[in-house]
Amino acid sequence: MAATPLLELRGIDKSFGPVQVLHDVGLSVYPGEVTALVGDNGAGKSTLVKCVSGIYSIDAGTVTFDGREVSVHSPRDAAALGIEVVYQDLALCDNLDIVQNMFLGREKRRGIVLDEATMEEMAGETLRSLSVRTVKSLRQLVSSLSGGQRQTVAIAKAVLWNSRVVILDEPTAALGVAQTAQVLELVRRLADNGLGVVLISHNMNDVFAVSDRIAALYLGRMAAQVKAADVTHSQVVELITGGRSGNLGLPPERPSDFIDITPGEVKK
Amino acid sequence: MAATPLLELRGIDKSFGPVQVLHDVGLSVYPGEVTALVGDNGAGKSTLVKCVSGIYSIDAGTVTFDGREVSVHSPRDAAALGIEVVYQDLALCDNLDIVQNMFLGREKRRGIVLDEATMEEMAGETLRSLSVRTVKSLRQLVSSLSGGQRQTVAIAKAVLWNSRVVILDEPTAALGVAQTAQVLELVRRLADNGLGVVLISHNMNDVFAVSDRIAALYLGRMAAQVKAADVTHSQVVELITGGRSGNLGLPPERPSDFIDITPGEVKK
Amino acid sequence: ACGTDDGGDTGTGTSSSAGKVGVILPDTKSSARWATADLKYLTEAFKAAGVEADIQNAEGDKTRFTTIADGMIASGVKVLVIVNLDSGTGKAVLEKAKTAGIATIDYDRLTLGGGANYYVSFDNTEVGKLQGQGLVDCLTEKKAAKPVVAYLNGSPTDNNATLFKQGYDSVIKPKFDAGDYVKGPDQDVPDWDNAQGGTIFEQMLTQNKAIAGVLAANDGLGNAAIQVLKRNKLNGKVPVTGQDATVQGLQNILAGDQCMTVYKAIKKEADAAAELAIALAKQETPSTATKTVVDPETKAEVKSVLLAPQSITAANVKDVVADGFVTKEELCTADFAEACTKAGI
Amino acid sequence: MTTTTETAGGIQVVKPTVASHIRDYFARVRGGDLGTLPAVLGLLVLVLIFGLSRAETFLSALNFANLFNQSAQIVFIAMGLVFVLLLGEIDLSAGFASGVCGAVMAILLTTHGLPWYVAIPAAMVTGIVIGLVLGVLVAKLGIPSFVVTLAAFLGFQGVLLTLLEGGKNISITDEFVKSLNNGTLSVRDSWLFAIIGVLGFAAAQLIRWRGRVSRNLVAEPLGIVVARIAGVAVLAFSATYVLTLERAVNKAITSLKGTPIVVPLIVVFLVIWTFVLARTTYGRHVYAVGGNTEAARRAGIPVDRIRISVFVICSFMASIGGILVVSRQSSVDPNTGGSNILLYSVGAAVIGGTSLFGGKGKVIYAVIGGAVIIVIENGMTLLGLNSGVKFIFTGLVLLAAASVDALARRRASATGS
Amino acid sequence: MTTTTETAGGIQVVKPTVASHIRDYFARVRGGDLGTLPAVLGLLVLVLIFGLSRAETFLSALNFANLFNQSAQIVFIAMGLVFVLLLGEIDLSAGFASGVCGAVMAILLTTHGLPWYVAIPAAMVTGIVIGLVLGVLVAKLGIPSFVVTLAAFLGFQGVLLTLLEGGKNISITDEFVKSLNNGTLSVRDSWLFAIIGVLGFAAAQLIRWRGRVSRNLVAEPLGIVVARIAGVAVLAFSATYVLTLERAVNKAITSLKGTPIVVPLIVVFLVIWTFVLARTTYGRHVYAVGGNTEAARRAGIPVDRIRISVFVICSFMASIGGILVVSRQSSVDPNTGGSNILLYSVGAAVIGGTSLFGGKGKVIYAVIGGAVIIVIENGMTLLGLNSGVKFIFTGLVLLAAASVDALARRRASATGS
Ligand SMILES: Nc1ncnc2c1ncn2[C@@H]1O[C@H](COP(=O)(O)OP(=O)(O)OP(=O)(O)O)[C@@H](O)[C@H]1O
Ligand SMILES: Nc1ncnc2c1ncn2[C@@H]1O[C@H](COP(=O)(O)OP(=O)(O)OP(=O)(O)O)[C@@H](O)[C@H]1O
Ligand SMILES: [Mg+2]
Ligand SMILES: [Mg+2]
Repeated sequence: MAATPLLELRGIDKSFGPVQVLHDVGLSVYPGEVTALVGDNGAGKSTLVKCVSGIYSIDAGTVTFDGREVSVHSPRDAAALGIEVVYQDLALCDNLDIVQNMFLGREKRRGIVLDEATMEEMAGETLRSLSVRTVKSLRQLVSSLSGGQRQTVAIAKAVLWNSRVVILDEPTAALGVAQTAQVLELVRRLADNGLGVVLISHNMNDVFAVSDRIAALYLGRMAAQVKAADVTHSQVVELITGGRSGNLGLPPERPSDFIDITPGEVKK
Repeated sequence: MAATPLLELRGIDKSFGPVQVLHDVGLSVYPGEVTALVGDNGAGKSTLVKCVSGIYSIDAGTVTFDGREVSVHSPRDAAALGIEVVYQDLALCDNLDIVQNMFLGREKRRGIVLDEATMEEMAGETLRSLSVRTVKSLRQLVSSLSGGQRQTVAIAKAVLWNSRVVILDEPTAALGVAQTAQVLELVRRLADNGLGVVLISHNMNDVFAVSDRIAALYLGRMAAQVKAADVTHSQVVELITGGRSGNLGLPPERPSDFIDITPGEVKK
Repeated sequence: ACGTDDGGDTGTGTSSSAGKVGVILPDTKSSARWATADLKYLTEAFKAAGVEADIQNAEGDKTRFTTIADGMIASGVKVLVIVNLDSGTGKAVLEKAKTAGIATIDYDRLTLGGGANYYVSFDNTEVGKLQGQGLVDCLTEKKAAKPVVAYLNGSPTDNNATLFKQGYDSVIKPKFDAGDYVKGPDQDVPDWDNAQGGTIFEQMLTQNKAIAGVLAANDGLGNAAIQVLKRNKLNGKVPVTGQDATVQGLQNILAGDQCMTVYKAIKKEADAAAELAIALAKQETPSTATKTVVDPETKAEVKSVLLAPQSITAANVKDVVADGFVTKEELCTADFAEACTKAGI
Repeated sequence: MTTTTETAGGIQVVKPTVASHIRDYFARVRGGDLGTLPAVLGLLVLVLIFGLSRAETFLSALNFANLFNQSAQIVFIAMGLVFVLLLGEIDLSAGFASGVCGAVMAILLTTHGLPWYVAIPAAMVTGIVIGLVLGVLVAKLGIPSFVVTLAAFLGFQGVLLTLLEGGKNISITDEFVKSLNNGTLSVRDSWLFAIIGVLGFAAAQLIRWRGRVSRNLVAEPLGIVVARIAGVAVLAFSATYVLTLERAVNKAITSLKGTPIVVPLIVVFLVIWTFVLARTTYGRHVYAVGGNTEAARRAGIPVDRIRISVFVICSFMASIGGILVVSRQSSVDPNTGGSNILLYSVGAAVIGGTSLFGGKGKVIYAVIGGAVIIVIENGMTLLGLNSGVKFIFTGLVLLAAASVDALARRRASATGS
Repeated sequence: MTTTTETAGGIQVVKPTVASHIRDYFARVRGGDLGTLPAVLGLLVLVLIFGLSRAETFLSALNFANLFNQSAQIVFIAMGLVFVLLLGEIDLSAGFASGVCGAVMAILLTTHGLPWYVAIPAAMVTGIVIGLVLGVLVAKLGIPSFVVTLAAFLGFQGVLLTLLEGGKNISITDEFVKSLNNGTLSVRDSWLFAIIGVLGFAAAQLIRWRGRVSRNLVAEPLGIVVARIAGVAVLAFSATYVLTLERAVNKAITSLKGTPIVVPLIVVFLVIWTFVLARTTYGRHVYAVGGNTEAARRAGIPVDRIRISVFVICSFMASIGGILVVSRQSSVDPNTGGSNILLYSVGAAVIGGTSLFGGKGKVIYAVIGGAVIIVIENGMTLLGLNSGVKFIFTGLVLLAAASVDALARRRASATGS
C-alpha cells in the first residue's frame, strides 16, 4: 500500500457553542484503500466529514491533502481538491429532477446552453450501474423518490466525477439487498482505481467486506485506527461501544475534562 | 396465534398522477405478531404505510381495523384508531427540542399549562431504554442531532403511547450496533404485549430475527405474505428482487398492463 | 438628565427674546408645493427674522404627524404651525399644544373644532370654484355643445380633494342639472398617483369617447390626462384643468394642452404665517390677522389671514413668473421658448 | 472542577454553576445563538446616536413617555403578526384591518352614540371576524396568504372609505377611549404596577426553578435566576422612576407624570401571548406547524385550525392597535392603518428576530423590534431634516440597526449551528 | 396497447403516443400538477366577467392594446421579482427603485439635455448598481432581505424626493422615450413580428424534439409538439389581427393601429429570461439555491454570488419598468413606483404560481399574473364605481381569480404530490 496518506487530519477540534463534539481527532486516508470510519450514534462521524468538506469550520487542527497543508473553507474548496462527499442527510434539491441533481454544480454545457441530452445519457448509465430499478423516469423530481432511490441518486452524483477522495456517510443505510451489493462493489472499485475512499457504516459485515483500514470514533475522540486484517469483528464493536478493546483504543483513565454522559447502563 | 387480523388491507391502489405505485395490494397484520414488510427500493413500502396512516388518500381498496371497515383520512384518524407510525422520512420539527418532539400532539398538561417536568422525565426514561448515548441534553433541538439520534427520537415518539398497531419504516437504518439490538428487542416486546407490529427493513438478519410473518412487495404488487418459519433467507431475497421464488409469489406470466421498467441487467 | 426647560440660550441679540417655532407640513404627494415652495419660503422668512424654526413634513402619515408634534412640543417650541392631515389628528395636536401653553396657527387648512389661535389660508373650496369656472370658460370658448365633462378627482383619502371637489361641483353641477353639460365619468385617484391617474383617465376615455372636458384636480393629474389625450391626438381639443401652477402645468398651458391652473401665491401665504408666528414667538400680539373665519363645528370665530387664489390661463402665465414663483429659465426651455415669447414672458 | 449529577432517564449531566452558565452563554453567543441580544444591541446603538445628537430632547422624560404611546399601534400589530409569521404566512391586511376596527369603534361611539364598553368589544369582534374569514380562505381554500391578504388589503381600504362615507374624518370625544393611549396612571399606581409586575415575574421564575430542582431535572443555577430577576427589577423601577418625573412642557399650566396607560396594556398582552406560546399546548402546536407542517400533521395536530387561529389572533391584535391609534389621534380617517404601518409592523417582528419562513419567533421580539422602529421614527423627527433626506436617513439608520444584528449573528452559519 | 422502448441507461419506458400523452396530462391535472393552467383559467373568468358587463368597451381593440401599455411597469418588475422570489427572498424596494431609475433618466434627458441613448443606459446602470448594493447587503452581511429592502424602500423614496427637489414633476419630451410605451409598430412590422416570433418558437420546439429523438431519449410525441406550435400561432396571429384593427378614439382625427411597441419588449425579455432560467447553468443554480440552499452550497454553487445576481436582475428589470412608466406618463413625480405597484408586482408573480418560499416559479408566471392584475385594474375602472366600492370589488375579484387557482390546485395535497 502507499506510504503517504492522501488526506490526513491532525488534531481536529470542533465545538458547537458550548458543546465540544470533536476532540483532537486524527485520521489518515491512503490512496487505493478503503478506510472505514465507525462509531456509535452521535460519536461525531458526520461532523468530522463536514469539517473535511468545508461545511463546518474547524476550531483547531490541520488538514493535509497530498502532502500540502490546505484550508478548506467551503465545499467548493473541497471539490477543487478532488474530495467528493455523499452526506448522510442527502442534501438534494427537491425541486429539481434526478438528472439535474446529479449534475448540480457541474452541468455539461454546449456553448452557454445546458446539454441536457448528454447529461441524461450519463445519468442513465450511472444509475444503471447502481442497479436502480423502479425509477419511472430520469426526469422525475427527487421529492417524489423513495428513500433508497434518493440515496442512490446522491451516491451516483458523487461518483460521476474524477475525484481523488470519496467520502460516503452511511451510503447503504436505505438501500435494498441488491443495491447495497452494487454500492459496496463500487466502493471497492473506486479504491482499486487508486482513489482514497472513506466509508462510514454501522454494518460490520459491510465494513469488513470492503475496507482495508478501520478508524473508530468514540465520543468525539479517535479511539483507534487499525488495519482491518488485524482486528476481529467483536474487537471493533468493543471499540465503538467502549472506546477501547484490550490494548487498543483510548487510555483507560479518563481525561480530566471529559464528562461521561452515557445513560446509566440498561440491564440486559 | 390470533385468528383475525387486527389490521387488514385489501385491494389497495394508489397512483401519483399518471404513475401507479400500488396495484391491488393486500396485507394482514395480526395482534401479537411482527409482520415484516420487505421489498426492493421503490417497491412501494413507504407509500403503503402512508396510505394506512392517512397521509395519502387511497384510490381504491378497503382498510379493515379490528373487524370494522374504516376510512382513514388523516394521521389524526389513524392515531385515534391506535395506529402509530415511525416514518422513513422522520418528520421531526427541527425547531423544537427532543422532549417537545416526542410529545408533539399529545402534550402532558397540568390545567392549561404544559407539564414540562413530567414530559422531560418520561422522555428521559424512554431514551434510556433505547440505549441512547451522547445526547447532551433532552432540551437539545433535534436539528442539531446526529442521524441516529434523530431516528431514535422518532422511534421513542411512536412507542410512548398505548397504541394497538405500530408500524416502523426502516427504523434501524441509521442506528449503531447496540441501538439496533435495543430497537429489535423493543419490537419483539411490543408484539409480545399483544400489539400488531409492522417492521419494514432491508436487513434480512433483522427481519428473520424478530418477525413472525413476512410480506414481500414487488413493483407495487404484493408478491407473497408468508410465515417467517416457512421460508428461507434466500427465498425472501428472490421474492424481493424477482417477485417470485419457486411456487411462491406473483404468477410467472406478466399481467398485460404491466410494464417492466427494470434497467437492463448489469453483468456481474 | 434633562430637567431644564430653558433652551440654554445665552445670546443677547434680538432673537434671544423669541422662542422656537415648529411647523408641520402635511405631505409631499397631494401637491408639490409643500416640499418645494412652503418649506423654502417659511425657512427664508424665519431666518430673516432670526427666529429659530423647526419645519417638518409628515409625509401624509397621521401617526408621523402626531409623532412630529410630540417631538416639537417636547423640544419646547413656543409656537406651533400646522397644516393638518385631517381635523381629528389636527385637533388632538392642537389640544396637546394648548395644554402645553403653546400658541397655535392653522396654516392653509382649518382644523375643525381645533380652536387654533390663528388661521392663515387660501380657501380650498375657492380653489375648486376657480377650477370649475376655468373649465366652463374654456368650454365656452371652444363653443362645445353639451360637452361631456369628466372628473379626475384627488385622493379619496385626502380631505382637500373633497374640498376641491365641493368647489368645482358648485360651479359645474348646476350645468349638469340644467342639461347644458353631460356628466361623464367621475373617479378618484388614490394617493394622487399620477401613473394611476393616467390609467384611470385612459379607461374613462375608452369608456366614453365623447369626453370634451376634464376637470383634473391638480397639474400632475392634468398632465396625466393630457398624455392620454395626446396619444389620441385630442390634446388641445379637450380642455383640462389643474392646480398649483407647477412648471409642468404652466408649460402645458403654454403649449395649449391645458386650459388653466390655479396659482396660490404661496410666498404670500408663507410670509403671512411666518409673520404671525414670529410675532407670537416674541410674545407680541400680531396685527395682521384682521379677518375672521367661523369654525363650522364650534361656531367660534378664528382670527384669520385669508388670501385669494388666482386662476392662471395662457394670458396671465407671466404673472406667475413675475411673482418669482417659477423662474423663466425653468419654464421657457427650448421647447417652450416660442410660446413664452408669445405669452409675453 | 465540574460535578456531575444524574437527571431524567439517568443521563449524567454536569451540574451547572453560575460560572459555567456564564461561560456557556458566551460560548453560545460566539456560536451565533443570540436570541434578542442583537436587536437589543441595535436599540442601544440607536439610543446612543440620537441621545448624543439631541440629548436634551431625545433623552427627556417627555420623549421617553411619548415613545410608548407612539409605538402602541405598531407593537400591537407586530405582536399579532408574530403568530402569522410563526406559521410562515403573512398578513398584508393587518394595517387596514386595524383601521377598519378603529373606524367601527369610532362610528359606534359617535354616530350611534353607544358607550365605550359596547364600542370597544364591537371593534374587537370585528377583528376576530376578519381573522376568521382570512384564516378560512387560507386554510380551507388553500389560497396563498399573500394573495388573500393582498385582496383584503385592498378590500379593507374600500371598507374604510365606505364606512367613512368617502373620506370624512370622524372625531371621537369619549374620554375613556381617549385616555387609553393618552392618559397616564397616577404616580402611586405607576409604582404599584411596577412592583406587582416585578413580584409576579420573580414568583414565576422561582416557582419554575423550584419545580425543576425538586424533580431532579437540569435547572439553571439559582444565582442566574436571581440575577435575571434583579435585572428586570432594575429596568422596571428605573423606567418607572423616569416616567413619574414631572414632564409637562409648561409646568405652570399643567402637570404630567406617571406611566402611560398603554404600558400596562402592552405588558399584559406581552405576558399573555408569551405564556400562550411558551407554556400551552396551543403555542407548542403553532411552533410545530411553523417548523414542519407535515410533521405536525403526522403528529395529529389540526393544522387547519391552527392556521385559522393565528389569523384570528393577528386581526384581533390589529383591532386593539386600531383602537389605540384612534384613541391617540382622537379621530379616524380613511388612511388610518395605511401608509407604512404594515411594513413597519412586519419589519418590527423581523428585526426582533422572527423568521419569515416560520417556526422561529417570540412575542417579545415584536416589542423590541417595534421599539427599534419607533426610536428611529421618533429620533429622526427630532433631527429636523427635510423630507427627502429624512427618508434616506431613516432607511440608513434602519439598515445600521439591522447590521448590528446581522454581524452579531454572522458566525452562526460559519460554525454551522 | 403500449409499446416500450429503451432509453438512456437502458431503462425501458413506454413510448408515449399522442393519446397516452393527453391521458397523462389529465391524470397530472387530476393529481394537482397544473402549471399555469389555474392562472390562465382565472384570467379567462375575469375576461368573461368584464366582457359581459362592459362588452363594447372592455372587449374593444383599443382597450386590448391599452392593457399591454398599462401592464408594462408591473410586468417588468414582476419578471425581475420572480428571480428574487425563486431564492425565497423579497424585494420591497423594487417599486421605488423603478421610480428612481425613471427619474434618473428624466433628469438626464431634461435638466442635462442628454440624448436618450445616454439617459436610458444610465437608468439601467442605476438599476444594476441598486441591485448590487441590495444583493451585497443581503448575501454578504446576512441581513434579512425583508429588512434591507424595507430600508431601501424608505431610502429610495427619499432619493426620489431629493432628485425631484422635493416633489416637482419633471416632464420629458424626448420622442424616442415617449414612443417606447406609447408608440405602435406599423401594421407590416406587427405581422412581421408575429410571424418571426411564431417561426422562432416552432424552430426551437422542433430542434429540441429532434435532438432528443435522435439520441433515443424519451420525447413528447410529434403530434403534441405540433399542436403546441399551432396553439401559439393561433394566439399570436389572432392577437396581432385585433391589434392591427383601427382603434383610434376619433377616427376622423388620427389613425391608431399596430402592435404596441411594449409587446415585443415584453416578449423579448420573457424569452431571454425564460431561456436563462431553463437552459443555462446560471438558471439551474438559481433553482437549486432556492430549492435547498444547503444542497446547492454542498454542490459547490457560489450561493452568495447567485444571491447578489438575482437582486441585480430584479433592480435591472425594475429600471426598465421605471423607464416604461415614465415613457407612458411622459413625466415623473415623487410617487412614481410608489402606491400599490410593489404589492401588485409581487402579487402578479405569486398569482402566476411563484412560491414565496423559493425554488418554484417561471418568468411566464409573472406575465400571466401581471395580466390578471391589470385586467382587474382595467376592468374595475371601466365600471365607474366610487372609490370605496371599487377597492372592495378589486379585492373581491382578486380573491375570486385566486380561488379558481386554489380550487384547481386543491387536490394536489390530497393526493400527496
Ligand atoms: N449543530 C449542532 N449543534 C450542537 N450539537 C451538534 C450539532 N451537530 C451535531 N451535534 C452533536 O454532535 C454529536 C455528533 O454528531 P454527528 O452527526 O457527527 O454523529 P454521527 O457520528 O454522525 O452519528 P450517527 O451515526 O448517528 O450519524 C451528536 O451528539 C450531536 O448531537
Ligand atoms: N409523490 C410521488 N409522485 C410520484 N411517484 C412517487 C411519489 N412518491 C413515491 N413515488 C414512487 O413510488 C414508488 C414507491 O415509493 P416508496 O417510497 O413507497 O418506495 P419504498 O418501497 O419505500 O422504497 P425504499 O425502500 O427505497 O424506501 C417509487 O418508485 C417512487 O418513485
Ligand atoms: Mg452521522
Ligand atoms: Mg421507503
